[in-house]
Parts: sequence; C-alpha cells; structure tokens
Amino acid sequence: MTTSTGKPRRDPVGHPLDHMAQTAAAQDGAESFMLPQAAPVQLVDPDGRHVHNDMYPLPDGQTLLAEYRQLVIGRRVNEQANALVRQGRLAVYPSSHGQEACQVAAAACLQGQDWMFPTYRDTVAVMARGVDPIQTLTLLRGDWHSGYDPYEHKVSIQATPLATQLLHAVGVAHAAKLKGEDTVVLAMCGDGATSEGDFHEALNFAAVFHLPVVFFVQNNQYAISVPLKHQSVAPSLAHKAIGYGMPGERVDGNDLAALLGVLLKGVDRARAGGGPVLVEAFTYRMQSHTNADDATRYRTDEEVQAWLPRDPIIRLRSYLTGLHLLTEQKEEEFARDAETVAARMRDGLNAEVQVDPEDLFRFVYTEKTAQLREQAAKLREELSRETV
Amino acid sequence: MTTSTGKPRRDPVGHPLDHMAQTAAAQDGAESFMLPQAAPVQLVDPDGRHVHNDMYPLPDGQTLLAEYRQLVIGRRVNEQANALVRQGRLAVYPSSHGQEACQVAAAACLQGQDWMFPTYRDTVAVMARGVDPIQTLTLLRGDWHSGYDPYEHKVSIQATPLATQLLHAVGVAHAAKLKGEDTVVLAMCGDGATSEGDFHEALNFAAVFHLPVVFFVQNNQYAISVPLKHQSVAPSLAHKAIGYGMPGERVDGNDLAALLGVLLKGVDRARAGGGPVLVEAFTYRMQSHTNADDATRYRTDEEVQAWLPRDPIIRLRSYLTGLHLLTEQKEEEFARDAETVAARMRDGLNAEVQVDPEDLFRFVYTEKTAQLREQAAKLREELSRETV
Amino acid sequence: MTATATGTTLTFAKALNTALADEMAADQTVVVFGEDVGPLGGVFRVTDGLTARFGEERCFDTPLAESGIMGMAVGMAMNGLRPVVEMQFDAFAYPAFEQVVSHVAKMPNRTRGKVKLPLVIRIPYAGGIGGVEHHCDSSESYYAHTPGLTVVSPATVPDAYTLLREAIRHPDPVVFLEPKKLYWSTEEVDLEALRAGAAGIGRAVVARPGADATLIAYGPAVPTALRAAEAAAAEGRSLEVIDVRSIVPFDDETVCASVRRTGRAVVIAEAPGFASVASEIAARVQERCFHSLAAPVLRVTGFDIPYPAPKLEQYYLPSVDRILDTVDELQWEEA
Amino acid sequence: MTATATGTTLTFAKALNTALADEMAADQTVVVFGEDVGPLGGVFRVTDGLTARFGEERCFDTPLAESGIMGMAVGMAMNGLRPVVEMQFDAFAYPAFEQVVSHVAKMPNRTRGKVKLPLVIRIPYAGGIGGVEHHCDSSESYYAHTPGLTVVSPATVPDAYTLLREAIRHPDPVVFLEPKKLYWSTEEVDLEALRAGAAGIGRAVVARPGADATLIAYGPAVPTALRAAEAAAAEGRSLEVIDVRSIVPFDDETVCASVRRTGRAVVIAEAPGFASVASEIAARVQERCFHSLAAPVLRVTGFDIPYPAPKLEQYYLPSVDRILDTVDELQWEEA
Ligand SMILES: Cc1ncc(C[n+]2csc(CCOP(=O)(O)OP(=O)(O)O)c2C)c(N)n1
Ligand SMILES: Cc1ncc(C[n+]2csc(CCOP(=O)(O)OP(=O)(O)O)c2C)c(N)n1
Ligand SMILES: [Mg+2]
Ligand SMILES: [Mg+2]
Repeated sequence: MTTSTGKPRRDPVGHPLDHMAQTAAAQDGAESFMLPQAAPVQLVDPDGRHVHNDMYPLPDGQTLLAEYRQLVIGRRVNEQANALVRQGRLAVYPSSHGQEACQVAAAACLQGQDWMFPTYRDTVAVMARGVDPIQTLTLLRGDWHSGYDPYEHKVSIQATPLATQLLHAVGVAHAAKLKGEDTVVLAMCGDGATSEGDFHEALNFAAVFHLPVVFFVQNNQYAISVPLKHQSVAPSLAHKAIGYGMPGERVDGNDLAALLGVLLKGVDRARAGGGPVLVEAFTYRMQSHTNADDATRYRTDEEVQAWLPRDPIIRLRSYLTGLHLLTEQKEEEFARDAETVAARMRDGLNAEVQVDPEDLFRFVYTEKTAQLREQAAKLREELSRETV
Repeated sequence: MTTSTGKPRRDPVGHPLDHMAQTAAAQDGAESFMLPQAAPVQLVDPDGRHVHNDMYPLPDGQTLLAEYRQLVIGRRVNEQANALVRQGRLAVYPSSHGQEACQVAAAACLQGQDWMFPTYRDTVAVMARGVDPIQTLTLLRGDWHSGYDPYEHKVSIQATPLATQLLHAVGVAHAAKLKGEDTVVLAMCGDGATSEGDFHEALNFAAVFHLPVVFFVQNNQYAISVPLKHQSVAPSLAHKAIGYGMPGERVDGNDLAALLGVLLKGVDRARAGGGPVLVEAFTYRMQSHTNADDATRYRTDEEVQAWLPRDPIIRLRSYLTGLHLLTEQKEEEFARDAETVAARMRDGLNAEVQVDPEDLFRFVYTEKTAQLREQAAKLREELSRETV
Repeated sequence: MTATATGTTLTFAKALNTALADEMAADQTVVVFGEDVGPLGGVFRVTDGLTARFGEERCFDTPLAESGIMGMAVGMAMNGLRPVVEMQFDAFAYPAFEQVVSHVAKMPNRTRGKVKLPLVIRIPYAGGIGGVEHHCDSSESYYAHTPGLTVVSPATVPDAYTLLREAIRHPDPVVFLEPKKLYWSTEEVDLEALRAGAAGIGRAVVARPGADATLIAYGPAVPTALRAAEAAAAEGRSLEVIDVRSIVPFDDETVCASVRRTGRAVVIAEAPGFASVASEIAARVQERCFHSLAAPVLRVTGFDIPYPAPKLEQYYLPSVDRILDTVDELQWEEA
Repeated sequence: MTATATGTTLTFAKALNTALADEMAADQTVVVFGEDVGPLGGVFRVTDGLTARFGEERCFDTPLAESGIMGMAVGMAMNGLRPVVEMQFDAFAYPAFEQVVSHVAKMPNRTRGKVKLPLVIRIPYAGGIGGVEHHCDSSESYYAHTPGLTVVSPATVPDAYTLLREAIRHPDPVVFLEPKKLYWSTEEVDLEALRAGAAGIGRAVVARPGADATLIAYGPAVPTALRAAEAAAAEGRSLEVIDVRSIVPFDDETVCASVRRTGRAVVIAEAPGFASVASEIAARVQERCFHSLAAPVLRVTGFDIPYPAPKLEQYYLPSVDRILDTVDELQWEEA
C-alpha cells in the first residue's frame, strides 16, 4: 500500500482561530467554484444547434457519432425489455426511456480501470459498459439476484436499496487511493435517492477523504409518483455539493454532448487528484416507474408530451445530420446493430432457464455451515421424494 | 386540524421545462439569500467592543444583562457538575464549559409555547429553559433514562443517539403546523452530528414541508477526538443549508449578543411562516468530551489556551461593565444566584436515591403484557426471598 | 367492493384501506404518510383515495427517506397526532432501524410514560409474490425482539380491518405487518359487525380446531397451515391451526391450551428460522408444556439464507408438503 | 502487559489490541477505521497505538456516520482490502443496519460468491458497566437472525486474541461482539502458543465440565455461568458450562453432546429473551435432545424491557442466584 498517493489527510491541526478567519476569507472563492453554473450546461439544444459554453468545448463529431450509435442501441434495449415484460419473460423493467443520453454518457466517460455503480434503472448504462445483456437481465428475469461478475467489467451490482451503493462506490475509491490505483468511480443515483441519509454520508466521506468519485444524479423529476418539488426545495440538487466542499454542476440530461463534457471533466479532475464532484443531470422519465406502475395517477399526459421534443436522440440526430456525419447509411447500420442486441435479448430470454435449488445454499458463506448443510440435505431429500 | 395554516404543499405541477428555466433564473437570488455571511456574525468582540452589523442590531443592555446572569449560572452549573462527578455523585458529565453563550441563547430565543430539542451536552440550556436541575441530572446520576416531563417546559429528552432528535423536532413542528399552533422548534446538535444521515433527512424534511424549525449546530471543533476538518471540508457547516433550500448563517458562538441576534431572527422568521433556518455557532469545547475522555491525546494545550481570551463570559462582562450596567453589586448578586443553583444541585445529588425495581416493567407499555407481568412477578419473588 | 345480502366482498388490501379511512374519519388526529402514499395511493393501493377524501395534510408523500419518516412520526406523536406510516417494502424499513429501536420502542419507557407514541408502522411484508431481492424479507423477528414494540400480523380479511383499526387506537407503537401475498385475497365480511367487533391485539385464535397436533402460524404462513390441515384431514389426521395474530404481546394461554390438549406442535413461519419468532414460540411452548409433549416442538421455517430470487422461492417457502412431512416426524409411533 | 516465565498478563482489551496489531503486521490489506479509533485509540483503547505504528492510512478516524462507515467498508472489501470497523457502542451500530442486512450479509450470495466481503464489524457490546442508555444493548440476536453473517463473541482473554485474528482472516463478514464488562479483565496467556493456536469460529468449548446439568452461555454471560457452577459445586451439584463462542455458525455437536449426557439445560444470555439467540438455543436443544431431557430447556435472560438505567441494571442482568434458582426448577425430584 503506497502512502505516496494523494495529499496527506492529517496535516498538523492549525490554530482554530486562524481556521475561522481563513474559512471566511476563502469562502468567496470556494462559493463560485463549488456552486453550479446558473443554468444547466447545454452544448446542443433541442433543435440540434451547438450552444457555446466557455467551460465545456463540444466533443468532436466522431466521438458524438459513436455515442449516438449507443443511444440508438439504448433506446432499442428499453423497447425490447418492455416487450419482454409484456410477454412475461421479464418480471418487471424500470425503463430509462428518455434518459438514454445519461446512460450512454455514464459508460462513455469511464476508462477500463474505472468502476461504475449503477441502480436498477441503469440497465442501458451497464450494457453500454460491456456487460452481457442476458447476464444484465438475470435479476429482472428472476433466476438470481445479480447475473454478472462485477469484476469482469468493473460494474457493481444494480443496487435496489436507494443510495446505499454510493457508499460502496466511496469504499472502492478509497481502497483504490490507498493502493495507489489510477481508478475513478462513477456513483449513480436518482433524484429521489438524494433524500436518503446514505447520499449525505457518501458525499461527505468522499469529500473528507478526497476520493476520486463522480456522483452522477439523474434527476428525472420523479421518484415513482413523487415529483421533485416534494423531494427538495433547494435551488438545484447540485447545490448540495458545496455543503460537502465539492463542486456541483448541472447539465441538460437530454444532451449527450453536454453530459460527455461535464462528466469527462469530472472524471479527469478526480483522476488528477482533484477530489469528488456532484453532477446533476436534468432529464425526464418518459415512462412509468416500472411496468407495475401507473403514471397517469400522478402526472398529466401534457407534461409528458412537453418533453417529447427534448428527446436525446432527436437532437443529436439533427446535429450530426447537419454536420453530414450521420448519413442514412449510418442510421441503417446503427439500427441493425440495435436489432442485433435486441435479438440477443429475445433469444436469451426466450430460452428456458434451469435453476438449481442447491444454489440456495451455495453462496451464503464461503463454506457451508453445518446448519446449511443440514438444510440443504433436507431440501434435497424432499425434492428426490417428489420426483420419485 | 386546520387546513388554513401555511401555504398549500401541493399546488398543481407546473410545466417541467418552466421549472428548469425558473430555477436557473431564481438561482442567483437564492444563493445570496441562503449562503451564510462571509464571516461569522459577531456583535461584541473578545475585548467587549460592539461590532457593527447591518443585518443584526445589538440587543438592548437590559436583555444582555439578564442573559449575562444566565451565563454566570451556566458556568457554575458546569463546574458543579464536574465536581459531582469527582465525588462520584454523577457517573459522567459532558460539560459545555466555553459554550455557555450558546446554551443560554438557546433558551433565551424561545417563547413558552416553543419546543427545545437538546443533546446530552445541553444541560445548561435545559436548566436555563426552566427544567429542575435535579430532574435534569437524573440521566447522568443513573436512576432513570430521563428525569423530567418533556411537556412541562416543552423540552424533549436530552438525546444520546446523534442527530436522531432533529427528526423528532421536525415532527413536533410538523404537527404544530398541521394543528395551527404558533410553535417554533429549536433543534440542537453538534458539529459531529452533522455527518449523520438523520441530520440530512431532518433538514430536508423541514425545508420541503416548510416547517418552523431552527437548526442550531454548536460547532465546538471536536466530535470526541475528531477535529472538524476530518468531519467536513465544506467552507462552513452553514453552507449545507442551501442544499436544502434554506438560509444558513454562521455566528460567533462565544458572543451571546450575536447568538441572540441570529437565533431570534431565525425564530421570528420561522414563526412568521418563513420556514426553517440553519445556524452554525463557531465555538470551542474547552474541556474533555466527558470526564471519561482524555483530550491531551488529540489536542495541544496551546490550542486550548488560545481560546481562553475568547471566553463568552469575559467579553460580555467587559461590554456590560463598559456600559455601567454591570456593577460590582450585580456581579455579587449573580454569583449568589449561581451559588443557589449549585447548592441545589449538591443537596439534591447528595441525597440517596431510592430506585424501585418494579419500575423496570412499569412504563414499557401502557398496560403490562402478560409476559412482563410474569417477569415482574418473578423478580418480585426473587427480591422477597433475598430480604427474608 | 361488492355488496351481498350478508356482507361485502373485500380484498385484504381494501379491508386495510377501509380501516384507515374509517379511523381517519373517526379521529382527526390520525395522519398517514410515507413514500407514494398520496396521489398514487401506495404501491399496493392501501392508501388509495385517502388524500382525495381527507386532504393532503392528512395523507401525504414525504421525501424519500425512511429514517426521516420514522423520526418525524415520533415527533408528531409527541405532539398529539397519531401517525400511520408506510414503509414501502420490508427491507426498506431498515434505514429506519435506529429510530425504531432507539426511540419508537424506548421513548415511552424513557420518559416514565410521559411521552406516549401512539403510532403505527405499516410494513408490506414477506414473500411469495415473486418479488426481487429486498422486497420479500420477513423482518418480524427484529421487531419482536425489541422491547417496547407491539407486533401484529393479520392473516384474514376481517383481521386486516379489525387489527389495523385497533393498532391505530392503541396507546403504544405498533409494527403492523401486512403479508404481501394476501393483499389480493378476498373474503366476504360483515363490515358493520367488524366495526362493532372485538379486540385482537394480544390474542391468538384457533383458526381450525383439531385434536392430534397443533400448527402454530402467523401472517402469510396461516393460509399454508390451513391448507396443510385440510390435506392432513383427508389422510385422517386432525390438526389444530392457531393463528397467532399478535406476536407481541404473545398469547401463551391460547397456544399452550391447544398444545397441552394435542401433545404435539409444529411452528410455521416464513422467516429464516435461526433466532426468530419461530424459535421463541418453540422455546416457550416446550418450557410451558413439556410434560404434555409427546415429541419435540418442531419448526417449519425459511432456510437460513437470504430470500431467494423469484424462480427459487418455491423451494424456500414453507409448503404444505414440508409441513406435513414435519408433522410426520412428531414420533407418532410412540403416541 | 507484564511478562512472567510462562506467559504474559493481558487485559481483554489489550488482547484485542494485540490481535489487531499482529494481523495488521501480517497482512498489508487490513485497515482499521471508525469513530475515534485513530489518535485517541478508541473509547476503549482497543485500537491504541495502531495509527502511530501503521500510519494514518491503515488506522484512521471517519466522519461521524455509522452507515457511512459500514457502506465504505463494503466497497473497500470489494476492492481488495480487509476492513475492520469499530461501531463505538452497540446501539450506535443501528444506523448501519440497512448496510449490514441488505449488503454486508447479502453481497457474496447475491453475486454467487464473486464478491467476497472479508470484513469485521467490531462492536463493544452488552451491559454491566453502569453505562447510560444506548451504551449497553445486547444486539446479537439481530445479527444472528440475519443469514450471511458470522457472529462470534469471546468470553476469555485468549479467545479475544484468537477469535479476532481468525475473524480478520475469515473470508466472510464477521460481527465481532466484545463484551464491554470484560475489557478490563485480565488473564495470563502464552501469546506464542496463541499465535500458533487453533480455530474458534464454529466451535463451542466446554468451559467447565460437569455431570448434572448444562449451562449454555456466551460472551458476557460466560463468567456469570462459571460462577454459578462454582457455587452449585459447593452445594453438591455438578454443572457443565458451555461457552458457545460462535453464535453463527452454531456448534450443535458440542452443545447437544453435553445436554444428552446431563439431561438438563439452562441457556443464559443478557439480551431480552423474546425471539433471541437464547430462544434459538432452547428451541434447537429440545428439537435435537428431546428424549434425553429430564426437564424443559429453561432460559435465564434479560427481561423483555429496554436496558435499564445504571442503578437498576443489577436487577436486570442474569445473576448467579437467578441461574441457580432456574437450575433448581429443572425438576430434580423426578430425576
Ligand atoms: C431504501 C429504499 N427505499 C425505498 C425503495 C423503493 N423505491 C424503489 S425506486 C423508488 C424511487 C426512486 O426514485 P429516484 O431515486 O428518483 O430514481 P428513479 O426511479 O427515478 O430512477 C423507490 C421509492 C427502495 N428501493 N429503497
Ligand atoms: C449514532 C451515534 N453514534 C455515536 C455516538 C457516540 N458519541 C457520543 S458523542 C459523540 C461525538 C459527538 O460530537 P458532536 O456532534 O460534535 O457533539 P459534541 O459532543 O461536540 O457536543 C459520539 C461519537 C452516539 N452518541 N450516537
Ligand atoms: Mg427519479
Ligand atoms: Mg462537537
């Protein structure tokens, strides 16, 4: 374990009166640095026009084209998963329809050695990072709690208990720092999850230990049925950052270019030892919370319709078409790629899964306890009697 | 339950795009309003001179004189309690020596119908609010978990599990609002407690429900052995306020005049329906965490000495003496009053307490369960055999 | 809700909803809050229509924070209200654990009864609905082990109504466990009779009389126990089924009277068996009925493993077969 | 630490401290953190000197947030470290309950063993030290009921050393319960022998052999049980004392072998008895040893009340007298 990485945490305790004065003096600088820009960062507007921003240059066209392909695939994944729910192949699916730009950017901003900590809604991001679609969907198909090996692509489990994963992300980053690894961790959650105590504790730990974590909040305006204004009355969720001593930034969550700009800057900063940041993406959950939910109970169709023109795919398509980078041929190619993934999902999920009841006992402990050996034997005997 | 109080929580959901724009527009105003002043508010400096502040006029001399008396009593209470620990009459005492201005101001800013939610360290504040000294010390003497009736003076139990009481404070305020009561709630905690998830949830609930709560953090630079800089790297703890959409303010916690100014303003604002505020008092824990602690293990004597000239009593004495409001005669009178309280503490705690083992079962449920009746009977029988 | 001459056919969820509405109408101080309990009516629709009928100050959504919900409920109860909070799912009550154990359970005792906390913690609870992880935990043992809490779980539609109304009126905090898999079960009930009906907290009931052995169950395990008894009857064995209903306080009298009569007992519960409510029942029955027992008190419980994924839960849950197998182990040859 | 020819006299706390230091020296991946464990050395001084010796990156203070500590430990373990965290007191581990139950206990199973969590949760635990509220909870039943956790509690100075080292090396998460009232107890130990010594997790030991009845205890109750056995011996009754040591996994073999031999058993634990580890032990002993039992398995536990204030704890805690009274109830006249 190297002690050379990062600045030492424990410098000698300064004179507390100095601290009082210093803090007051340093405050103005800190404020402008840590508070988000006045409006969410936008680099491509809904009509596909570039919006100039002093701090964030527009990513180059080829990069955007490659990520546009991921957007198209992401949308198709959401559609296919919804269809598989209707066919009874998936128990439930929390769709990221409308949030695909966030999903794609989350995967795109990371390097191979970095870690992603996704939630149940981040299926598209998980797949975009390279995890096998079928393994990703195991959880929702219902044969096991998590279907992929988190170490293979450095993607943690898709967390269900809200905000809890943010602390795991902090821990992975902390271990990476102590071991001298060049790892950045992307910690993802929704707007609702920012109300949980674990959100608070995670941001504070990351800031105090000066860890390479990018907190990425997809503010899709709803936590199931609860709109943002009943979740928080802060000027924005990014305004929480200064309370931990880290910068906060808002970004148009339907603008893939802006997301890439802001997230990459956060990742670079973290990798360079600059500590954590909080990024709030302003976006919208176009569909119900899951297929089990009925969004008409709590929001109007007009509200949803108003977001249609802001669709992340439309605007990037306009922009790239305007640049003549996106051709009809490319569009067809991307659609085919998306179809390939969808087909893989269909085939994989249409195949019957075999579950092994012995698995119930196999992974609870590294070595089965005497009690579990007994219980497993009992079940085995029971099942053998049944099949007789 | 009136529905007329307060503004309705659920106005119709606005257009989300409007919201995005609005928030950005409103942000600048919000920031200057919610961020703390550049330096902690100070109205009387360590040398006893008035410091002018545009927002906070100096409280009048008679008020300050009356509260100075409370300071003197508070200091005496701390000393007496420490002595009682040495004599084995109290098991332990977390002293507020050095923080007496915060303690006195906490009681002074509230009206009779208001509620105080103190911690284990806020004994002086609890007594200043009118709770009987002996009843206050029952917890630390060890005969019951809490010795006073919280309803008598509207002082909740002195909470031990950190930050948990802040949520109770929010609940009392919420009920008061729903019932149309004219009640403000003072929710107290230390710097360390701001790291707990419950702190976050309490501030957010208070803000979202727009409740009359004044959060009062006594930042005494330490959580047991852990200095503030390992607790938070925010510009100040008051900078957390904006992340909840409430104003934050820093105040010199050794300046009783400034504390009264800032807290009273917060209480008035809350009472007028202005919602919650967060006040951070910058102060210092002059003694060990409790008598069981050994502060020399984690801080230097020089550091402690440097705070001596900032003592809250000294500076108010200088100021009031300068005004000729505080005379030698008054000083003697206050010292006598303090001695009376100390004597009451000594006498009360020197008297042997009788505990009743039956009390173990008496208050767990409103009506004893069959199980507890059995267990109580068993204990009774056991004890009767012993005394035979 | 369909009305017949004798009564009304209600789902379990609707019975709970009716109890909430009736009690809110009867008592102005009852407030309902939690996640998605307002306009949505709760993810199981148990609070459906309450905001519309009683206003958003009586039934409302909170920010997404369970400790916050619980801690705020403590304060509201301190200040004269009767909060009924919903934890969205069993495992999502864990963030509130400190508030429950250190305050909800202890505040009245701590203050020598000066502060009462008449609040209800509703928890959609246990498995059998093919839910993903964290949505199926049987968490009753955590609460039952915590002195100061009252813990109940209805297993029938009438009890859903009666126990919930009683829980809201109860002077002490009640953990109210609603077996999720029963939400959509229906029964014909006479609401007027129920409204006038008798108390349930602290009392177990004989759900099915029998002579040869006693099955002791609560919540989601009760219907399974009843089906097992039905099946056993067909094989000529008469099983008595006790519906515990009230885990704390526990009704030793009813349970022990039955076991003393039958001489044999099996405890059935979905939760992992180790250090559980089922352990407690087995322990106390053998303590109290030792000389009436022809065999040890046995248990049919969940295995000591995390709740399994949907496709495996059938192997985990106490089943009729597993209960009957266990009854067979009660050393009948010696009887 | 005083050295003699045969060994070293250590306090229980120093034995724990030595185990931490030895394991940190042996394994670079071991990190220690929590509240006040750094320069202060922990409120019980169990981590004394570790920061000085191993640096502030191996032993450090965190912000004051238990869920944060636990959640960060999960992540650190995921990324190759072996965190040993301290919860300052038993009741202050409750804010971390969700992390413990929903992740620490379930992560390895959830990932089919891909993610291992070799971490230790040290908890200064239980009462008997005249502590105020929240500083004396016996919380083992919450953890023991949670599948996926390993739960141990040492009752002797050698076990404090051996079990803690083993816990740190254990591949799965261990809840390590340190009876506070034993911290200052001393024993002469041969550290070299201990360092070479045998495993304890999963194994109970006969702490005192006896013939007439078995006392089954763990953690803080073990010394009390031993004193009871001593007193009983003076009255001519020979009691065997089992120190459970490992609550999960539980050593059925050692416990049942003893009870089958003596025919009588009393379980002793400080925690409230209802739905507790003591219930479990009573339940499983009667399940497994029914035909060897001359009397029901009885329990001496804390009452089902919140832990009392210091001046009342003497009435609450299992005492020698209460144990002997209970042994007297084991129907000796029929034997
Ligand atoms: C601790 C916890 N409480 C409650 C839930 C139930 N729940 C699942 S998703 C959800 C809403 C989350 O909203 P948000 O964080 O905005 O994410 P989104 O679903 O919008 O992506 C709730 C309440 C949970 N999973 N975990
Ligand atoms: C939830 C919880 N965790 C840990 C503790 C143990 N503890 C008691 S006081 C304290 C330090 C608190 O520091 P701070 O909030 O700054 O208050 P202060 O003691 O300085 O007044 C700690 C860690 C506790 N009481 N509650
Ligand atoms: Mg959302
Ligand atoms: Mg402090």
